[in-house]
Amino acid sequence: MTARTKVMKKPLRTLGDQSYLVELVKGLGLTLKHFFKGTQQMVANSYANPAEDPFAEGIATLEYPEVKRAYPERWRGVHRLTHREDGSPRCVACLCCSTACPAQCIYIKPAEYPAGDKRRGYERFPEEFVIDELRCIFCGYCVEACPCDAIRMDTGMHMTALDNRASFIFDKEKLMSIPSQHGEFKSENPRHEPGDPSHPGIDRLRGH
Amino acid sequence: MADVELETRVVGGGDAGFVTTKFEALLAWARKYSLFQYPFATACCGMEFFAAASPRYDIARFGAEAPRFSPRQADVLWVVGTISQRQAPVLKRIYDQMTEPKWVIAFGTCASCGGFYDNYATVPGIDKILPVDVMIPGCPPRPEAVLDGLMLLQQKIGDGDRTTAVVKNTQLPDGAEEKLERLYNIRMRP
Amino acid sequence: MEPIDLEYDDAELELPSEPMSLNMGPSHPAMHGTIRMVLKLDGETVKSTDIQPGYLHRAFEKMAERGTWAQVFPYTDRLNYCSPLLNNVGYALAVEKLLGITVPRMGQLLRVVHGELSRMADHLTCNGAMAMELGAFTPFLWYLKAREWIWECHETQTGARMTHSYFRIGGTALPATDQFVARARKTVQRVLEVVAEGESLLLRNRIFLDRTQGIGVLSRETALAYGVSGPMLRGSGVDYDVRKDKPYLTYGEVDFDVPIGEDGDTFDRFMVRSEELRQSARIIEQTLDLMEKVDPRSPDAKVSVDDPRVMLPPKSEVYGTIEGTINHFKLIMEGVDVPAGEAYAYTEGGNGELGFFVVSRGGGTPWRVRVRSPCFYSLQSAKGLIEGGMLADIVPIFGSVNMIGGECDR
Amino acid sequence: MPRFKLDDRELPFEKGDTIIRAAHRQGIEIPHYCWHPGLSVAANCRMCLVEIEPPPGRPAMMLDIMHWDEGKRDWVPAKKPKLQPACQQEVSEGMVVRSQSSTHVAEARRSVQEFLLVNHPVDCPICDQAGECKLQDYWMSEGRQPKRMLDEPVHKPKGVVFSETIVYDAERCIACTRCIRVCDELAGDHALDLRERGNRFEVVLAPGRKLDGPYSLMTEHVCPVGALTSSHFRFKARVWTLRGSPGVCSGCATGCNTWVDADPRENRVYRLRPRDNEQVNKYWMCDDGMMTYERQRLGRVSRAYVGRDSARSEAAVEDALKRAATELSKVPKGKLAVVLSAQATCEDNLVLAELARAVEARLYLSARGPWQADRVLRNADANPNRAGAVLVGGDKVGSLQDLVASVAAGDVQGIVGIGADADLDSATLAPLGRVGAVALFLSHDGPLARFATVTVPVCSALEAEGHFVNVKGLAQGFKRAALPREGVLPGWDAAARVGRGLGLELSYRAAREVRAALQARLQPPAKAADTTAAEGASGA
Amino acid sequence: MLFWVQALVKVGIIVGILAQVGAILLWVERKQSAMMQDRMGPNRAFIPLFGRKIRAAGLIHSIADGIKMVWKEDWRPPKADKWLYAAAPIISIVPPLCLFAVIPFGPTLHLNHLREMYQASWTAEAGARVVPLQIADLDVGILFIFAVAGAGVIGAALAGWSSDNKFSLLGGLRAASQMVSYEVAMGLSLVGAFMVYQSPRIGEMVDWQVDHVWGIFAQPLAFVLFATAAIAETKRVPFDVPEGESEVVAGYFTEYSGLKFGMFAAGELVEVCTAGAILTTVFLGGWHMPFLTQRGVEVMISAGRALDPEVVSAFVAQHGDKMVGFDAAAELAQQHAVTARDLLTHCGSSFAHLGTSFVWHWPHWAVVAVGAGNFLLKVLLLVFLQLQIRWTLPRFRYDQIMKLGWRVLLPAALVNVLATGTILLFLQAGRA
Amino acid sequence: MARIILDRLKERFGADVLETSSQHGDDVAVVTPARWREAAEFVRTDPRCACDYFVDLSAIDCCDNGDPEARFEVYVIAYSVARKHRVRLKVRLPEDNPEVDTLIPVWVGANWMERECFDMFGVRFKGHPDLRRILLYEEFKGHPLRKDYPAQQAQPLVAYREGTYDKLRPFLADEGMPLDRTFKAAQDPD
Repeated sequence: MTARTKVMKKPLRTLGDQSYLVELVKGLGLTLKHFFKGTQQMVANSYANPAEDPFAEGIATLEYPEVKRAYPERWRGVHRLTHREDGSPRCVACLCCSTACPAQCIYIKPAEYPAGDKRRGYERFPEEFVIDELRCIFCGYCVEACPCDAIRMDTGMHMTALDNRASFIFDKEKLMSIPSQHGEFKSENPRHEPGDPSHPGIDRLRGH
Repeated sequence: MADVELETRVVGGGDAGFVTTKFEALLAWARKYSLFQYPFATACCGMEFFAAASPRYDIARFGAEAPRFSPRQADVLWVVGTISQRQAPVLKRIYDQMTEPKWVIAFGTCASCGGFYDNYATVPGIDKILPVDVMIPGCPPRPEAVLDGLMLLQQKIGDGDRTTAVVKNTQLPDGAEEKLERLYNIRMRP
Repeated sequence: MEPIDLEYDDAELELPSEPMSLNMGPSHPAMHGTIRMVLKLDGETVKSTDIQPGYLHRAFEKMAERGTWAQVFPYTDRLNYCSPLLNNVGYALAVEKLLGITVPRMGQLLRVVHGELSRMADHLTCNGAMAMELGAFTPFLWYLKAREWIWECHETQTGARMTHSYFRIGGTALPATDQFVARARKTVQRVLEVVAEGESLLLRNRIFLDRTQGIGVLSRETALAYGVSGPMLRGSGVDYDVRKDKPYLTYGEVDFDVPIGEDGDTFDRFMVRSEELRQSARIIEQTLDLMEKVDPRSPDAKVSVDDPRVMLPPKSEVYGTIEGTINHFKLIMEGVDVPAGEAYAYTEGGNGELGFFVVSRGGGTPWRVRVRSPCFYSLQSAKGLIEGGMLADIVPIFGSVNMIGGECDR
Repeated sequence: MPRFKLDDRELPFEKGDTIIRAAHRQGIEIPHYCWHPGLSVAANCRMCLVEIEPPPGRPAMMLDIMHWDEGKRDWVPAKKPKLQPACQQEVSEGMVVRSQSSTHVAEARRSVQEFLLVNHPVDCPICDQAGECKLQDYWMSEGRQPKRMLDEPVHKPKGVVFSETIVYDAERCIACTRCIRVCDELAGDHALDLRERGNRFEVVLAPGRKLDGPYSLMTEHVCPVGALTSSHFRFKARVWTLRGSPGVCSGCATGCNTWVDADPRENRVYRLRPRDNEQVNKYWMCDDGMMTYERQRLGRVSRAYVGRDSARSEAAVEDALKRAATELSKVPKGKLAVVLSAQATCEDNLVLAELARAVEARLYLSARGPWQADRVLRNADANPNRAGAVLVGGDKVGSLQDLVASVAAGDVQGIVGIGADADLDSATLAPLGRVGAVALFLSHDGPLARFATVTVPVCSALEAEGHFVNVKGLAQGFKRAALPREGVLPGWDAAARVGRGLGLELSYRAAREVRAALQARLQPPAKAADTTAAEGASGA
Repeated sequence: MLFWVQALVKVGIIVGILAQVGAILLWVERKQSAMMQDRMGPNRAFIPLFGRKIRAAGLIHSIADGIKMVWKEDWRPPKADKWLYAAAPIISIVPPLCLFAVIPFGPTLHLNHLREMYQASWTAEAGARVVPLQIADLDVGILFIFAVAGAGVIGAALAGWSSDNKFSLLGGLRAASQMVSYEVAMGLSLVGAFMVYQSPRIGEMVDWQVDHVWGIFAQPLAFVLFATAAIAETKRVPFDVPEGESEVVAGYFTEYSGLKFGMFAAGELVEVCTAGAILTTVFLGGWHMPFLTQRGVEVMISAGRALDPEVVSAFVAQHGDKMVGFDAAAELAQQHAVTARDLLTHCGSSFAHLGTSFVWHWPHWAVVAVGAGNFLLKVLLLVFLQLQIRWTLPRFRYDQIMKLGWRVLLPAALVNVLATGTILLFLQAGRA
Repeated sequence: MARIILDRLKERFGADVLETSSQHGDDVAVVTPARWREAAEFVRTDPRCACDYFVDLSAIDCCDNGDPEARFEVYVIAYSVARKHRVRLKVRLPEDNPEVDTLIPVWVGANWMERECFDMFGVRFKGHPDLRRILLYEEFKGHPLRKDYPAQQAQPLVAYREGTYDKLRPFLADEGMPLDRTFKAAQDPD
């Protein structure tokens, strides 16, 4: 162990410090260095793209609308709803996400599949699935709470600014139309559903 | 959602309804590239507001760098962060002190709708107390979204129109744009 | 540098004048938007002041009583929004204290690294903002650039730039990514370079020295009685640092110094923060070494406790097995069942002793979550620092107090 | 009282109690699936196994088992005590029972839990029971063991329709047979039975039958897992977002105690459940009673109206109240009739009765007509509070028939009343149309509503709090489950306001004042029993 | 008549340039600070022209600023004094503009010989059409500068007072006291310069510097003092306490909006420019550029041979400290094999390079143009420096500014006067 | 380690120390309201306690214990920088007129904490020089951290604008999720 405490001594003021000028010149030297570096890069149009090299010296500006930074894999962006094989929502309206949501920005109206649907009686689905993206705080709790891998925030899109509060209400269709950062819509949930071909099926007479 | 009406805002000093002249267009052009801002920064979003002004994102590129802490000289009021009930009169007063033309950007979830602070202390969205032109979602919004919001405001100023608008989403993978446009059901601007 | 008016007591020569009362804030640029000061001025000298916080009261403590224990994390992020992960850690430790669980080693190391990165961001913001409010805009923007690196480092790891909600009761939400260690090292190194650059514009600059040295002197005894903590207390010469005095997580294993100031003036507070930046960098370097030493197959390499009562099961189990699903549902529906009791856990936050006093009556909802927010205490002591000084001194003093609205007003 | 020992606690018991019942009486729960306090013992789930220490001097009954030794990494012979089902074992004086404190018991429960979940589908997201499912509760408190069997589970029929209201999912079923016993013992109708054994078991309907009868919803209620679900509640809400408030069923004069489960966010009632009360309904309710919340939603009056028939128009509540006072004040003394309601709470009736007393009006009582009764719970009187209305009104309460007669005789020129129910047909009621001033406080539409010249909306039984006195004379209080619409007043409040408009001294301004006045009026045996406190005993 | 035409043209040129100064400096400041701070700065405003987007590296933003500001709502506090409130911004922008009236921004123009090489004798030519590149060469030029610059304070003080706002009042007070204080230091720091130049006429000051040496070398201390005071006069960081945002919001112009605010802002930038111009004129030789003579560029490359001290003494005795003609000097160097350095040491002249000469004669108009351009360049350099300082330093505290003004600059200026006087006395004594 | 404080307190105050405990390593002593200040003074000045560092002061609403005489628990935490131990002192106050001595003479830092405690819980501190609200505004009625104060009951200072959005469909209720996840009786609403 080295010294436990370290007293931060006040620097001794030299005559140079007291006269303002020396430090002014030094400071100017530093800022001029930055200035010339920046100017040279701007004129030569040779500055590094921070999306590629964030630690580069000189101009560090990401010229946003033209240059974009791919968001990290884990970054939590706009929500999406994953699809099943047949394109219906993976969500079964269990309401876990809306329960876990601290902002209560998720509204789900669960419903049963209509008569004649192969999933009737087995599964439910969200008749309405609405997220108020304005109210959302992007904490990711809904994704964590989803037991079906139905809701995800890996779209790599940030929610854009709008000028109407109603436009932030994303309904089921909109949420389902948004792909992941890699353009996918599928879910990783391997669950066999009673209606799916992969399901072993039931046959009371045949037994199991 | 019949009760959702768009906010009206005054462009060009309030003489709405006359023909847009070249002069008006010039004025709108000038205004959109010279947005002096009053940052009413109260909370966490202030950090991202700094970040948007930081070298990395540099809001100055849009000509909106100059913070004027006197509301008289500011064009756009950034309400950055949670507005508590106690703060509301202050905000209202600042807004009233601003000179025309003026715009308001609600920065972040709290300012836009109260966010997850739906409690006794917080105003559930500043549109409860003053007209808002642009709302930037996110808690806090990342600087890209802030710039989106600013560009949206510039578009609105430039067009002088009051319809719903959406900034073209810039983070979409190829090919998804038309789909989004169709599904957003909102006119995408050129 | 004492105010010129006070040096010569020639008040009787001047015309008697009424003190001017001035409202500073809450929308005043130096007040961070959330503080109002009612000042009584005699010329430029502050005769008395009434500091009124509360403009950012967001009912944190009330909101915490509403959801589950886990749902408090997003709120803690927004307490001290300069260093959200330190708040996360503080709250997690408090609940873990109630639960009587200890996080596996990798989880602890991650908490330390992220916490210290957060602290660096916090101090960068504080020192930068203080310089900015003194008119030095350039170092502030350089610091912001550096902070951006830290945030991006966080972002790849936690999924958000500043409101991470990354830690959980019993561990972290996700393990570290592969590139994290290298990225963190690079980040720390570059940040220190920028800090050195920024400080070279300030630390020997007489204007800056005159503005900060001897301004806002907080004596050791006053600081203690006010409950001031963190860099501000250390600036006053008290070597109280929770990380040293009661090492939590893995702070006992790493080697770092506690910087303390000489007189307790604004400059000392600036210097303490600036040195803490470097000490944080040391801690991070050492902790990253420790992380690399952890055998990835040993139980130490886990980031979360292996207790279904506390941690959500892995997603694969949730999708595939009823046991995992039940576990998941119980934790989502009802939250972590924290046994009745109360505990006060304290950590070294960005601004000092960040204490969470949690009371459970059993069940998944907190009965009371009290946060001992260091700013509130620091701000209280600011009254004494401001009075008698000049109007302009409020700016550096207030900057060095580092009042963070979310934490102060909760 | 004899005592026994459970987990180091001395507990009293009554003779003939089983361990689980003795513990249940003391509010201690021993984990169980198949046992239900109101049903016979089946002892087939094996969840309630407990360890009973042998009496002094007797050797313990031990079983030889093979035990996995982690050190040797092999199975070794071991012994463990023979555990007894607590639901079947009678308690005896001085018996020492170990439940939570026994590792053997814990292991047994863990094994039972694992066994029950071996074939359980991954259905929590879909299952309506999630949140009040015993499988979930006990996994968390007793099991906490990840799955070891990784084979594809046995698949069985799902979504089997037992009746219009009951849907059965065989995969979720744990064969506790509670539903079968409910049918047998409560409804007296052996409509259900168990078929097959082992992991192929299944609950089936008797051939050609439907699960009908007035107590079919009870099968769903007693199901400890999500095997039986009711189509009324199915997929509508999640139980953990609901808040239960203690209520009293307004379906008939039995006054079954209920839990009213409402979502406070939407301010909507989703279901009623029976609330245990040994004196009244034990653990049960009838289907119609459980569906009264639907009735409360239909025909709801939520706005004030002024005028009658074609002249009717919407008005503000305040204006309607004023109008009522003006109209009624023109009625000559003695010509006013006050109509109490057997559907309204004692509080509402009390204030109305006091109003009547103050203006010397005659009292009448409106009520619903009789319905199908049975010998289990259902009473022939379909009104929850006839006894209460009579109690607060005194002996001279006339029937609606009397009112029609008085109107026909010209003795009545003004009516003020609560509720629109009537047990008479519309032709008989027609003379009421001659009365010029009829002020009605309505929560729901009904036969009387069309005679009103002033309609004031008041709280329904789910929105108000008050007391019902059941047919046995037991006054039972209940709490508010949902908030009324803006402007909708409690009935007593509306009555009191109109009374004050008439210049009377009806000083009731807070619910607690009315309640205090009511308490004074309730004589034994109708003294209000605070049954709402019986909160903990609902989960059986 | 010619005089008036000349004056009008010159005023037109100056005002025409200065009118753009606000916008241009705004852009310079934005872009420069951006470069210092590792960012891009404004660059997104554009004018569509021939299907292309003309961005002019962000200069367009300044135009937008100007246009917007003019049509921004003009607001007056209800309790404000109407006339004073309106007058204040005008008062604060006019003086820095007026100051340019006495600044010579180029060598004198001889209209008759525009296309020829300049000959010294032409000055004596009768009826010569001469245009001095200076609007008014007042006898009391430098005093005019003090007087007019001092008027600027009134604007700030009035604005602060008439705004009916406590922050404005504080700002106005600060501005008034600060500017008045620095006026004193500024004035005194120039006294030394007068003594050296022996004239208060600005034109003559420049001539002296052209003849001898730049003022910065003759009066280095005065240069520093005057520069400091001039920056303080502009009320910018580190001297921006009258409008320090973190202290008094926007200071004395807190309540101003629209065009009036624009006038304050522009006034400030014009002041920066003015300060640069005065500094250039008084200390940096005005339009003068090394090696630029009236005939063009003449450069001597040293022969590098040693010079006998006696020869040099003789040379000095012959020529005094007057300008050494190139030819004579070259001849001398060849004769005696002197080095330029030695000659310089002894002559104290700036042009006495000896050796091979490089002479490039220009027509007169080119010389004048280069001179004027040179002046502009120097001003811009100084402006650049001021901006650089503004973005490098933190802000003083109000009392520290006063202390610096009264206790450092003022005594230093006095010392400078004393020292200059003493040295001059000695020199004169030596010469006599 | 800090048992010493509890021992010293018991030694000094005897029966006035109602209860001591050391749950989770936090040492807690409950003292009677009458000797609250004295106990704090003792903890600070006693050389073997020497808790010179003021850590925290707040309250807990214990409305669930059913005892109106002990509804509020006010606690103070003190720490000794030299001896590195800390203690939590508690005092129980009745529902009607909860009042206790101020601790400002002991630790000057208690000033704002007591104001906050008054603001949030309505606990009054005898001898406090400036017992005003601190986080909320003077116009606010009630004490929000009491369990019976509804979290959503806002008391706006600025009138909301006409025609602004309420919570949008289908987000019907502003109240939020239920207080507790298990079934519990609704609060008595009168």
